[in-house]
Amino acid sequence: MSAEPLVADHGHAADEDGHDEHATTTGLSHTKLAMWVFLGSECLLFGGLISTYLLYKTRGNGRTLPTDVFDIPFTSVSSFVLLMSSLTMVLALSAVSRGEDEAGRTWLLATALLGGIFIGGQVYEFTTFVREGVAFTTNPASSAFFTLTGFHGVHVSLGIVMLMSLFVASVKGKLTQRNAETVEIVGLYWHFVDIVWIFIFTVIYLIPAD
Amino acid sequence: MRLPARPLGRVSGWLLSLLGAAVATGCASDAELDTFAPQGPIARELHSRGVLPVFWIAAVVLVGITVAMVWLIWRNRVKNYEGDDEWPAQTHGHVPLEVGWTVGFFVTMAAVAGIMLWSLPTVDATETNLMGVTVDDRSVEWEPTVVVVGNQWWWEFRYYFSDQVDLADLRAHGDAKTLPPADIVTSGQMVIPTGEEVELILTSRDVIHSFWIPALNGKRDAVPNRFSPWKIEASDPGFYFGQCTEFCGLSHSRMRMQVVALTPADFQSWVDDTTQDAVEPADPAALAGLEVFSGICTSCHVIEGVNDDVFESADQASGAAPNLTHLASRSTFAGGIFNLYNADGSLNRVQLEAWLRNPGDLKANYTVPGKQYRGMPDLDLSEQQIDDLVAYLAGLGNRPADWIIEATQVE
Amino acid sequence: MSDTATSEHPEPATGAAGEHSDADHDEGHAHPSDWAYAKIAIVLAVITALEVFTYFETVLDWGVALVPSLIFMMVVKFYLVATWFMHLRFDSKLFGRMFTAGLTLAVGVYLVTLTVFEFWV
Amino acid sequence: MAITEKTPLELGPGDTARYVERPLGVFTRPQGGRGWRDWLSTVDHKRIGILYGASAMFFFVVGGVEALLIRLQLAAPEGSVLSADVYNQVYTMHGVTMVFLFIMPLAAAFANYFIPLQIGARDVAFPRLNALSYWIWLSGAIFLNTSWIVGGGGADCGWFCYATNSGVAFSPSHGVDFYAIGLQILGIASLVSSINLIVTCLNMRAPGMTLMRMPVLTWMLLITQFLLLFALPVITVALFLLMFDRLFDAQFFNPDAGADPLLWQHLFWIFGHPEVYIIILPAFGVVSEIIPTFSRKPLFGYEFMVFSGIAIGFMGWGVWAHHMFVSGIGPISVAAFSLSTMFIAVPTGVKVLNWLATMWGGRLRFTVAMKFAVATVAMFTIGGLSGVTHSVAPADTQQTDTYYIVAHFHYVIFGGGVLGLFAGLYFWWPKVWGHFLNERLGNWNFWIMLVGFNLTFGPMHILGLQGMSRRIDTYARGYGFEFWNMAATVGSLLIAVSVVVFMWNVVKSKRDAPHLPPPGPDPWDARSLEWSIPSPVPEHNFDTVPQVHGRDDWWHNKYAENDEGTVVRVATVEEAAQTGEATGVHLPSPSFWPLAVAVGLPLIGYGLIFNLWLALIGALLTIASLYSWAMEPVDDPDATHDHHDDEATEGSSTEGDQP
Ligand code: HEA
Ligand code: HEA
Ligand code: HEC
Ligand code: CUA
Ligand SMILES: [Cu+2]
Repeated sequence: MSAEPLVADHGHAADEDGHDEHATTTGLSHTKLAMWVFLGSECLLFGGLISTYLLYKTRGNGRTLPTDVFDIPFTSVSSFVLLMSSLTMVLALSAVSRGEDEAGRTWLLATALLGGIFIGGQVYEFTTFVREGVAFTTNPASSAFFTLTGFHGVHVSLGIVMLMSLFVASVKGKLTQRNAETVEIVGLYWHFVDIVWIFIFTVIYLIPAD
Repeated sequence: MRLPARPLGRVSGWLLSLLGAAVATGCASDAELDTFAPQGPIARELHSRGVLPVFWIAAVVLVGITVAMVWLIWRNRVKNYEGDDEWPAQTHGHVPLEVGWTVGFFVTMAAVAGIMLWSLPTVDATETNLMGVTVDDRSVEWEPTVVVVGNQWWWEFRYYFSDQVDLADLRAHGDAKTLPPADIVTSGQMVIPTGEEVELILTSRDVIHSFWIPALNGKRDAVPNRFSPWKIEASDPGFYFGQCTEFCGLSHSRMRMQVVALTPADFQSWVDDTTQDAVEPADPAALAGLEVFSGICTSCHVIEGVNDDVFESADQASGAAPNLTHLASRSTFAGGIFNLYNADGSLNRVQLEAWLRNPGDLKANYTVPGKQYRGMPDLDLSEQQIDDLVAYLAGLGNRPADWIIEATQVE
Repeated sequence: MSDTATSEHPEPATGAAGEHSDADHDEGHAHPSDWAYAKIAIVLAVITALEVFTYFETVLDWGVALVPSLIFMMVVKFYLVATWFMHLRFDSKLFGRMFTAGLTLAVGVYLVTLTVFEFWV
Repeated sequence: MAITEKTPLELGPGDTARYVERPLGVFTRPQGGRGWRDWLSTVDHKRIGILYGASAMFFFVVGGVEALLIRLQLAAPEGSVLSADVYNQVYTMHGVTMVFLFIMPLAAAFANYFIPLQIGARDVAFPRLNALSYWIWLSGAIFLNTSWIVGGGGADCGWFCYATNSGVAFSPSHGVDFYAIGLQILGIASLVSSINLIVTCLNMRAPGMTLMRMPVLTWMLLITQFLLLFALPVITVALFLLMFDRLFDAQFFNPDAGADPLLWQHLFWIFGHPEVYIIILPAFGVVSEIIPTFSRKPLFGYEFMVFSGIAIGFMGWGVWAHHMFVSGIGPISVAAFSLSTMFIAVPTGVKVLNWLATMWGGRLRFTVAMKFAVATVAMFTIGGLSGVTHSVAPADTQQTDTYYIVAHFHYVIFGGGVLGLFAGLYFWWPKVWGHFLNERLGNWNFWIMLVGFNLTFGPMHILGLQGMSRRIDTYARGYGFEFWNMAATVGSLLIAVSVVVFMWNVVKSKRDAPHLPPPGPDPWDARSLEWSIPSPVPEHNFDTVPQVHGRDDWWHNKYAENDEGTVVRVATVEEAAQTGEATGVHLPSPSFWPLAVAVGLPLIGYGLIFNLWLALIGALLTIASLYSWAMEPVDDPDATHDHHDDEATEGSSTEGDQP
């Protein structure tokens, strides 16, 4: 849901000692710390979903299991796409923090695009699964599968929205070297979603069901 | 024979005084579910090894802490502190002390851990205790086992003598709704032989229930899609009360059960009786009752010899209703909450009729037409039909022994 | 963790750029070059290729080594992204601690849960 | 979306001129003032704390009335006050209300109000997110309770709502849908606020306020936030599975399709056990402030208090299956969880003995706050020890799901948590409101509550051991349950009286306040930073951010120990305290958007249950509000009243770190 701290609210109240807005106790930015704290919490969310799927992956109730219809080559390609989006993401950050706005925009767009391809792949995967008899309500395994990958998909989609917002901000000239940190924070979220998929790809797709 | 339940023992005594409550005058004499009155070897060992030692440790700690606290308050209290500006010595801590009590607690808890490990087998380990039982003139070596199935809101007990089942079989079979056919299927009251450890295999057909006969052992949940082991044992013949203890919906409070422990000989004659099909009644009212039963009730209930070979499934969320073949041989009905017989040994017609008139009045249920029922619906029976049915039902099986009927009368 | 709140940033909020001069906290070492990132990505791509390779058992039978090696490759990828792309290598340890706290807790708690469900047998 | 918001990164002196755009939407930006609208847009951590506290007390009465209904129904056998159906709803909503709508938000009130004060900060790290947390929490609380009206009744599945009884087939009313979605909304609120407060504790401490100098209340609250941070996502997962099962026919808990109902239990209790420490640790913190103050000694073994708190928080993650000893998880799992559970008694015992050692050799002043605090320790110990008796798994097979458990958890929750927080109310009331609670009424409140509490829950030990099951709407005559049930009911009425006395005290002490001398900054001769500033606390908290030199810094500003170890006063409170007269302190600007975001969430909830179009409207409202929020500069360029921007730049130059 909207639990993500989308809002980079900032504690001005505390920063008010007249000369240094960013004097925090640890010297670290509030927002970045908040994002890391939040990602720590997300581990337990995805962990729960992944465990649910693992527990249920062979419970088919006599119907087709998700593992029966996996298309590993296809998923490999989309996993690869998502993995590479982490590269473009980090390049976007690096460009923005060097002040190369143009390049930053390109990489942001590339990242969003790669994310979009991944989501497109997921939509395609879901529809073929349903056609092959694995729908959300088919059996515990399929419910768990769609819930897990669906949650991940929603996270990626939120990430795309954030990337596009950054892109628009940059076009409007509001995203400059000075607030590269915003890009970094979105990047952290993006990479996290990527490493979750690294986990899912191995544990859900590659490791054989039994 | 109603076994005198011991009132709560010493422990509740100290609890009382510690909690500052009044003297234990209100303690019941009829505490049928008393957890401090074990009646079988398992429960007794559980009590003396598992429960009492940790209660004693807790009591000692509690007394220690309380005494220390009262003493500290009494000693250091400043009665009139208005205007008092004195400061005591400012001690900040004392590492050896801290280490000391940490170790002290650790050692205490290690003792508690020992208690746990020592008592765990008393409830978990099972022994092989084959027992000779004659079924249909065939004698079998029976490992006393009862399959216990929870339903909203009654218990089913299944006995397998001919084709014995164990936990592994049932786990492989996997489905509580299509259990293998049993020699005896009964509900509400479980009959066991005394002096034998009886293994229970618990499961459920709808929601989670929990099987608990406090006098014979602790409890274990009956979980749908799972088969869990448990065991009970009664030393003496007797009537032992229980209550479903996992919240299971509307009538959870009205889901009870009893264990009837019989001597092995009595148990054998119970088996002899109960493995028989229901006999065709002779009396015309009862025959009319059978008629009604075959028309209306067979959509849910089974009476062996009447509809056991045609029965398909009940209109129930659980897909089951109590097997009524030997209804009259039990002393309670409807989830063990009503007496089937009055204290004088006569049939409790009033409640049985009321039950047939509208079960939901006596025991809250959920029977909205068009949805899956939970509990028995109002069947709109005429008084005539009810009379006939009662006549029929009263003849299903032999009346239980007097002492059982007597022990049943809780109120 | 530094407890002084008085570090003077000439230019606040330059989270990612390499212009942190103060040494009293460990945020903000110079970040790697784009080429370094690209190298990491290449390594990641290669590992992914290896992973996918295991799927085609006809090519090579991994036997019992399959699952451990898949897990190993996964961990390496995970680690590389977290440390390089997410800058845990360069940033304050506190960030890493927050994250690993959640991660270890999640792994621990859910492994125990699956064990209780006799998932491994 | 915040990502377009560059204010926090760019706003510096003189920069404000660039922010000419107005926020989107129909609202004009709230300017701050005195009226009720100001409360809707406030981002001040103190006001948000008060909002949390007041709402929590409201729900205490709601949950308390539910409790009284339970007790009236059970006063005698065959009770007929409530039907079985209503009883099940009432006890479920009692548990849910008390845990999620009373004790957690009351602890949140303390956290919001006092963490910034105790660490010497002007506000929390993200003031608007803080407002968001509160409003989301409130919208979730209201949502949950509207199920009585629009949902066909409250949830009726027990507060842990075990599968499969929670499925549509077995709980056909919408009550459980409201439970699933309502707790989800409450979870978002707590998650956001836990992140906020963690960052606050780590990042906003005053100069010199190292972690090991933080007051123990702040420490315990920080640990609580970490528990929330990691526990909430687990129940989030569980609630999603439940919601998908109920609303979209998923198969997570359908045993007929091969699902395992125990999955819910694990997920619930992985959350649920840390949750009980979420309930108790704030009270431990409160007690750790009050006992030293009124013993006139520093807390004994500060480090051990902190580390045992951490240990409790940590160990709390490895014990959840002690709620499942009889569920059939197998003897090895049972033994393992039984062992892990027991050893939590060690760090908890360390805490208890350190409190006693603090009192040892002290000069104890039994104000009402102190009475509550000491009672907390005593009553919690009883509850903790009955917890130890459950932790012996075989013994627990006789105890679980009986009133013995009900006794245990009310002793720890009420005897520990509620009494502890009441202690806090009496202690900090003058700080928050600028006048004392009446001590005489407070004494009545305390003694009636203590007696009533023991009379209510003490007999439940006996009832449980006599075999009375929990969650039963009636019991038959003849089991021997009559006497003690009646006693418990009488006790619960006494508790109600004590709560009414408390409310009367609130009213009366406010009415009497003008005729009494004000408490001044530091009425109790206390130790931590919040007592160094005026009561009530000025909007900007601290005139100058304090420089901290050690633990109990404020106390050391007043007193020193001479060579013989005798305490001598070095300054009066008036000399040492801040005056609260600083002007031009820069404060975050109020905003309506947190409220608007929060309004959208229950709409999504109703929509999911009744009509997806409504959900769409809710979602649009939430998203639009989030975007508007992001576009709204953190600091309002148009704000003109004091304490804001331009003046801030001037005012602030007079500040600086005065050691
Ligand atoms: C504030 C909340 C709170 C707290 C702090 C605790 C603390 C503890 N709880 Fe409790 N518990 C609940 C709230 C809480 N609990 C609730 C709500 C339930 C029921 C949920 C439900 O089913 O609805 C429950 C249920 C519950 C169960 C499950 C019972 C069942 O359903 O079968 C168990 C089992 O082990 C348990 C154990 C413990 C233990 C060992 C502690 C320990 O942390 C206690 C430690 C404290 C002490 C031991 C006292 C002080 C120590 C000393 C003085 C030192 C010396 C002592 C020794 C050496 C022994 N609790
Ligand atoms: C914070 C947690 C908390 C608190 C404070 C309480 C407080 C109380 N609880 Fe409860 N309780 C739980 C948490 C809590 N409880 C939980 C989690 C369960 C388990 C639920 C489940 O099984 O699912 C439970 C279950 C539970 C049961 C068992 C129900 C059952 O199993 O069937 C009972 C029975 O007596 C009970 C009683 C009480 C009583 C009498 C109080 C009293 O202390 C209440 C005192 C408060 C008042 C009495 C309010 C008084 C105020 C007024 C009346 C003011 C009048 C109004 C005006 C003047 C405006 N509680
Ligand atoms: C739709 C299903 C259904 C029908 C039809 C039905 N019953 Fe029942 N019956 C039940 C269920 C379910 C129970 C268990 C209820 C409980 O204990 O809560 C029950 C319980 C009983 C009991 C108590 C059994 C025991 O072992 O405790 C009797 C007697 C009984 N029914 C008689 C009848 C008679 C006679 C009829 C026909 C006129 C009938 N029932 C029709 C479902 C049904
Ligand atoms: Cu069956 Cu409770
Ligand atoms: Cu617990």
